[in-house]
Amino acid sequence: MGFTRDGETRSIVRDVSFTLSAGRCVAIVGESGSGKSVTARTLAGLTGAGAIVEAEELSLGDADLTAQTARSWRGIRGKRIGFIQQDALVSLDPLRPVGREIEEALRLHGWRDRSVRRRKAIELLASVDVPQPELRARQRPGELSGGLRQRALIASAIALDPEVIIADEPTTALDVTVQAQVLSLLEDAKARGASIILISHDLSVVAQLADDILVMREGEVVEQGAAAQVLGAPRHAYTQSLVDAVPSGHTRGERLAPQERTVPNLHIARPSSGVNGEPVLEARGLVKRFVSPDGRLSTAVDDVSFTLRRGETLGIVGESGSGKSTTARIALALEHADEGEVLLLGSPWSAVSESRRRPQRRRIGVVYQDPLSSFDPRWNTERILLDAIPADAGLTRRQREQRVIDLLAQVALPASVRERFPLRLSGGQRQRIAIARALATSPEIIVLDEAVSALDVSVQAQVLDLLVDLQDEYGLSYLFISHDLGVIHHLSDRVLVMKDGVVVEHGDAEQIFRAPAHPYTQELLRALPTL
Amino acid sequence: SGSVTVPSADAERVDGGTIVYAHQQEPQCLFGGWIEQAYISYQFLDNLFSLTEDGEAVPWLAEDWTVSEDGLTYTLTLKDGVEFTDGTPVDAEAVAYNFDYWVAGGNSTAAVWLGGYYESAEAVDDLTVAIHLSRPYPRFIENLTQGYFGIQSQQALETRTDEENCEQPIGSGAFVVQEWNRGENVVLVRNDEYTSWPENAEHTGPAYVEKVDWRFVADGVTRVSALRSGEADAIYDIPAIEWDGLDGEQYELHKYVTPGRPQQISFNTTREPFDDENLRKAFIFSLDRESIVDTIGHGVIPFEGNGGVSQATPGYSQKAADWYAEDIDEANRLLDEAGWTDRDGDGYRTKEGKTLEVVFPYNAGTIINADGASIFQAVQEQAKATGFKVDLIPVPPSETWAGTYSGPDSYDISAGYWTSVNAGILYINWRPSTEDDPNYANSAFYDSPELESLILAANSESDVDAQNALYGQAQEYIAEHALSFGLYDRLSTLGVNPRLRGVWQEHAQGGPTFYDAYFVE
Amino acid sequence: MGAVVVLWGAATAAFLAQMALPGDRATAILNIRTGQAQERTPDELAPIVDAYGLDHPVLVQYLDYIGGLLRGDLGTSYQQFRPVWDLIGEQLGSTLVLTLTGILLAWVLMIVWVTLTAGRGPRVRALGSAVDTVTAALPPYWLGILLLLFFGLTLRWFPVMGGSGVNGIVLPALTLAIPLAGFMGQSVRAEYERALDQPFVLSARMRGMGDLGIRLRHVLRHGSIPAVTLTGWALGATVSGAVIVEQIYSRPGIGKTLVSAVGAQDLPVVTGIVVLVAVLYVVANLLVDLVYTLIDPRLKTS
Amino acid sequence: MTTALPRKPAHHERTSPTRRRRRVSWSLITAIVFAALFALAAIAPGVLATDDPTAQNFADALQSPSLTHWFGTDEAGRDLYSRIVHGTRESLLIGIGAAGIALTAALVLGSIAALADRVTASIVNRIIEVAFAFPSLLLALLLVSILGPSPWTQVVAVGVSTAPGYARMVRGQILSAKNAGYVEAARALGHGWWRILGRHVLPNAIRPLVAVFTMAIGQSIVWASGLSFLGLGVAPPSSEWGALLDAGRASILQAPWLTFIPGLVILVLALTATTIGTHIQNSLEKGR
Ligand SMILES: Nc1ncnc2c1ncn2[C@@H]1O[C@H](COP(=O)(O)OP(=O)(O)OP(=O)(O)O)[C@@H](O)[C@H]1O
Ligand SMILES: Nc1ncnc2c1ncn2[C@@H]1O[C@H](COP(=O)(O)OP(=O)(O)OP(=O)(O)O)[C@@H](O)[C@H]1O
Ligand SMILES: [Mg+2]
Ligand SMILES: [Mg+2]
Repeated sequence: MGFTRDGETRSIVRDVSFTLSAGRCVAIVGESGSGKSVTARTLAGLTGAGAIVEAEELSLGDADLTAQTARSWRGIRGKRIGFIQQDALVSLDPLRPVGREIEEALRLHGWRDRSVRRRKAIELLASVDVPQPELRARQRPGELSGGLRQRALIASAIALDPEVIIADEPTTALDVTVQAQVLSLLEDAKARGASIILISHDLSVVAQLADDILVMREGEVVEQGAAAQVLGAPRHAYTQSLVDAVPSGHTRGERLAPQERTVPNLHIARPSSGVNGEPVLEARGLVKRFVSPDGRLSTAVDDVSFTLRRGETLGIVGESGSGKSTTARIALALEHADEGEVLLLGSPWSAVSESRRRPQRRRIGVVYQDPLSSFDPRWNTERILLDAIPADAGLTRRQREQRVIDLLAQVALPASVRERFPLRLSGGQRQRIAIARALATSPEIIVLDEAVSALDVSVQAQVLDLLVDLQDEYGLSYLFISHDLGVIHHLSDRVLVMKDGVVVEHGDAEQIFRAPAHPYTQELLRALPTL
Repeated sequence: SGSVTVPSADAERVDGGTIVYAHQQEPQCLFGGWIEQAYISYQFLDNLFSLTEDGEAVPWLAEDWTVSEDGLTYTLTLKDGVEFTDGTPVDAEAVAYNFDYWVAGGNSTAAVWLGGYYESAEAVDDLTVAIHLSRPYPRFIENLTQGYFGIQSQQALETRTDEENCEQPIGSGAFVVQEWNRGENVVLVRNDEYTSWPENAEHTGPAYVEKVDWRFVADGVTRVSALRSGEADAIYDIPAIEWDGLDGEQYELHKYVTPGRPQQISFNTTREPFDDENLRKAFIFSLDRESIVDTIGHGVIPFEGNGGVSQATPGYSQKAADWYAEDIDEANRLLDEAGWTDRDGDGYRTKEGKTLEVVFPYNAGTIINADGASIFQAVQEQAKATGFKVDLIPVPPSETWAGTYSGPDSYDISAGYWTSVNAGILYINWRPSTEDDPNYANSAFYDSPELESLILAANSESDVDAQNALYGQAQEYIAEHALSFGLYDRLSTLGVNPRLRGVWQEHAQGGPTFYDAYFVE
Repeated sequence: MGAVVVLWGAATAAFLAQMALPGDRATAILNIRTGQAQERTPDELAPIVDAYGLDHPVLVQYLDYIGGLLRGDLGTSYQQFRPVWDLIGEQLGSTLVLTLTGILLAWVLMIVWVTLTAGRGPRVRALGSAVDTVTAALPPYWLGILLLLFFGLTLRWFPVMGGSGVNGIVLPALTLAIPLAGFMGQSVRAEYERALDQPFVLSARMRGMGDLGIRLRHVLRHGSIPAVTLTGWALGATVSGAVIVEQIYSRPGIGKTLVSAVGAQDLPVVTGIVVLVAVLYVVANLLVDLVYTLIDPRLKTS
Repeated sequence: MTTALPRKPAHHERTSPTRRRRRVSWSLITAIVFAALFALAAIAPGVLATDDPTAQNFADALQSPSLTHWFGTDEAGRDLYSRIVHGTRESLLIGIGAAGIALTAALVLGSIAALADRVTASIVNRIIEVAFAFPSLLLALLLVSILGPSPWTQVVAVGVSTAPGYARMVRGQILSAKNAGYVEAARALGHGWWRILGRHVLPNAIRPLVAVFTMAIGQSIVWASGLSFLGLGVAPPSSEWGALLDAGRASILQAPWLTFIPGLVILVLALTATTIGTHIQNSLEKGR
């Protein structure tokens, strides 16, 4: 199939064939943009405007799906095919109670009686393990946690017991524990006889559920076969690289991406001291409280202390809302702590005035999860980077421009990127520019808040490799925040586990992952799917 | 749009019905000194006298009048048995009270007319009123025919609040104010007990129609459309451009040229440049007023050359009206002679570096309508040819009423009209304006005892022909000294659906009269 | 509290602005009563100055006025001799009916038009927003007269002289509604198209929902939020918008009253109307906040 | 086998970067041509219309549009086309000037309300609220009465009376720009507050106002015609479009072109401005 636009047709997905029988699960994996979602949408007849679909055969049971009209498709969607969309967190109408969304699926397929619908919706919520379903049904997505939202979406997709469930990235952006719950729900459905098409870029998720796997790359299926075979003994090099790119404890110290290591151009003096050098960032007893919407005071960060030493990586891991970002912002002195203090390179940092801090700011850089929003949309890459180069560096205009090129090279981007606007770049490229910006001030410390969470495995692999290289080269210290245990394990020297604002466990990475002391850490590790 | 259906000439009269009449402006009170107030109050207040088409005052509430030898006392005999609609009698006391009421501020325009003459009024007996004047005023009775002099119930005036008297004046007229929905209409209902029709009415007894729905429709296009759509049976003030069209469609059109001061332009004679008579003349010579008015007025608005009174006014002087015609050469000669010989880049004359500038404020949207504004622009453009730079300043209503642009320091020429039944208006407009006794109605601020005595002599002359001759002289004096010049006559126009008959314009001010009106099948 | 400040501020501003008007108030009162525009002698003016206390110091007049306001007394019209309350009360109804009908119609027009044209491919979208722009910039007089000539005179569906009758409201309300619909349409369209792009729309479709259902049940609600803001503004701007319409269709109303009161320097009426409009504005804002939370309950908390 | 599956709007599509490849936009080109014509008419009206805009020719009064008089003539036989061309400067002055004043005032007030310290901000906020609650028509009426009629008065009156609405908008924009991620990123880089304000907050807050500004141009002229309607227009013989629009009003039945054509010109200006404004805004928003 392909898309036509302005008269020219671009083929997006080619030659995809598979058969799915009842009670089985076929998974489609592949990196971002490889055509997974397009394939999934095509199966439900919603490829999009300007789409041309060619199929030798596309059928559901005995129905020929290629012969459906717009109207008859509407009878199939929701009833025979249930679809759990990518971007689950925004796939429910934020203005309507979730119960109504589930009822809507029923209403559209002939359930006329309102009270019956209502009862059924609550049953459905209960069936996907939503606690207090009557209450939840009346709440809007914004009032629900990510996991609950995901489950509500699933409830609406399986409301009419469809024969086929298509789940497009059902667990992306969910915490491990919630991810485990969602996967078990799908498992239940499968057990009840539904066929599942699971789409994910996360091989470990796929491993749990899939019977067969299709690996896609640039619209083509490069490998197809039984799950155990594809994951265990990948035949295609691409599949192999996908498997390799998954960070975990095993991959520590190894390169994730197949690319050659690029030795970045030097502009930072290599520090004399190596790993386990002197402390560069110290936090002592940080406390931060917020007024929550209902007027109560909630403690986002509760007595958090840590020390980051030169050349090491301190990982902070924890579930959503556990206070990771708040801690990072306090460390950056972008947020004022209610109690406690932060020392930067041994001198007071949080306690001094902003004007005293300002000259020091260049020594600590930051990379956010969502780099796009941290770039002024009006600026192109060059301007963003020029703006970050300290004015007192004593460089001429020409030199500054050269420096931009160097910085781009450091993060393995071509100089041609300068002219482009971040919006027009891929996620991986954007994240690299964010890192380049952090490097522009020649910092000693970089705070990375979920800096790779939005990237898919192969791009994530490149960025993680880059971070390791930079650290090796310049002895940078990272405060690395993530909810992804694999990434933390891959990168960190030491780890801080947070829950509800409190540090529940703190110590050497290897040791924590091997023998977690705290029950919460143990639970996290248990929920972690592995290949 | 085609023609309206015209009932045959002998069509039957139907009794009753409601006349929907679309008027332009809504007054703030239903009685007062503004002509719009006079128009409406004429429907429900009776005057003492009514004016005929020939300009003669005939009995209305008053049956007869006599004037004393010295011309200082008028004795009026009232009709017997007439009652106000509140049940009180229309007697001598009530009439005398009305005179005092007007002068005391109850009707400021009536007060202006009486000012300087009126002394007192007394009830001699039930039906006889004596009015004492300080000076002879031969046209006194005629003046009383204007709507400002409608007689109201004394009891109502004395016992009710200002608000009530404003909203629902009590008279003895053919109609009674039923309700006033401000911003929309005034509903007038027939006074079934009506006994006091004027002598020049076409029938006797109560009015034929039951109601008059007197609506306020500010927009001319809307009024014309309402007439065409049949929603309005009669409309006031037909835009000149629509006249021929409506005429062709068989609507009955009425046109009344208001007597009094026409729409004229007077020169501020107290400052440069128009303190110089020759410059005033030069300005008038620059203009081809007749073709301006004919073109912009579509032949409907009459040209008026006379700067004193309009052609509908008794005592009108055609000689004064014809005094000036366009004469560019003469204008240029006078200007050169006065030393305004240089021209600036835009072609305006200058003298010693000063531009020949003429400030001309006009009251946009209130006194001067769109046609008026176009005419002034044409004047501006023609005056430009001889080198006058006329600055037209549209004055917003709030400033207009506050008199901002009416003092001697604020303009060079100004425009305006003033309705009146006779040339007596000359006195109001030309009584000298002096430091001690300013007369701001004298918009030329011209101080001439000669002119004043001419007008005063005319005012006091009881012989009509002699009086007219004197008024004529006064007008010629104004023309000769180029104090003001006429442009066009103020019109009061009506458009009536042919199935409504018997509507006429009263002759004092041209307002519609519905007393005789009736519908035909 | 904020509302009180707004009311006080508006009242004070109105008072001061009136004081700043050039020309003499007493002269204006007298001139309007006679239909003349000229200067007046002190003798002529004395009774009026006396009656309304125009010779008091400005501060005293101001305090009198504010004191009256606090007692709920807006004063008496110089021209109509009536309490300003009565005068406004009488005119307000018709203006409110006009504006509310106008706003309602504007919503209907806007919703229909945006639903028909938003997110439909480049041609239709361009047409849609061009129509928005054009209607938003339509001179009200033009539009009013056109509607009047077409629907009133040619088709005779509605009366030419609307007055305050029931079917007289349609054309005036349309005259207000069409530009407002265009104005709202411009901002709603953007929001609407943004909402059409949201993933939840796709999931509704995946449930088997048709296009119209999605537009009306899901997207519209998201798209309407900017229109609610504009509606609050439109309610407050009632007076300004209504005046031309009131003139053309010869309707009573507060707009006409205000214009003539300004012309007549009828200070109590002008200030009274300003206070009233400020009240309207405050109420409109409260309503808007309420409607916001109805449409988007998330806003309740923030 | 080719089957046409139901065509539905593609949702990835509009947000995907590939979408915005340059295409010749005819509407933009048309808009630019008109803008150039308007500019020419404003700068050198004599080039487009050689006739004297105030020259009257009574014999030619009220001619409907023809080859000699493209837009017809008015009641004094003045050529409407010349009048419109020569009225461009004043009209644009009113349109752009009023929109400019409105937005400048809005920017100043709005930024203070969004950026100043608590007390100042709340005072300014109240001022904006009061001004917003004050009927804009009255504001315009009073201003024209106080300042006297002239194009500049119109500019001020229309500008000032429409400013409060925009001020609220600016405040909202600045508040949201202030909380944007790039502002924090700039802080983290150690940039000073004023630099951030000047380089990030204001430019980004103003960006969405471009379209508003261009829309305000047309609206201002329509507003000015409303003032003419109330007898508060510019002084004759100016042929400012709002005044023309109003002057033709009385003869709309007999000489419809006198009000239609000026109205049309105002609409074209509004469309031109909006088209260009939307384009500028889009290109600012999306980068190149
Ligand atoms: N409606 C459309 N029109 C044109 N191109 C499209 C459309 N939808 C998707 N594409 C393109 O098709 C390609 C495959 O997109 P798809 O969404 O299937 O990727 P994916 O494998 O799901 O990636 P991800 O992991 O990021 O979700 C992408 O290059 C995308 O830009
Ligand atoms: N500005 C704020 N105002 C009020 N509450 C806040 C604010 N910032 C954070 N919080 C609250 O503090 C808690 C911790 O938030 P934080 O962003 O630090 O979590 P996190 O661990 O980074 O989560 P995530 O993984 O979702 O990013 C949350 O409950 C959040 O709602
Ligand atoms: Mg996808
Ligand atoms: Mg976070």
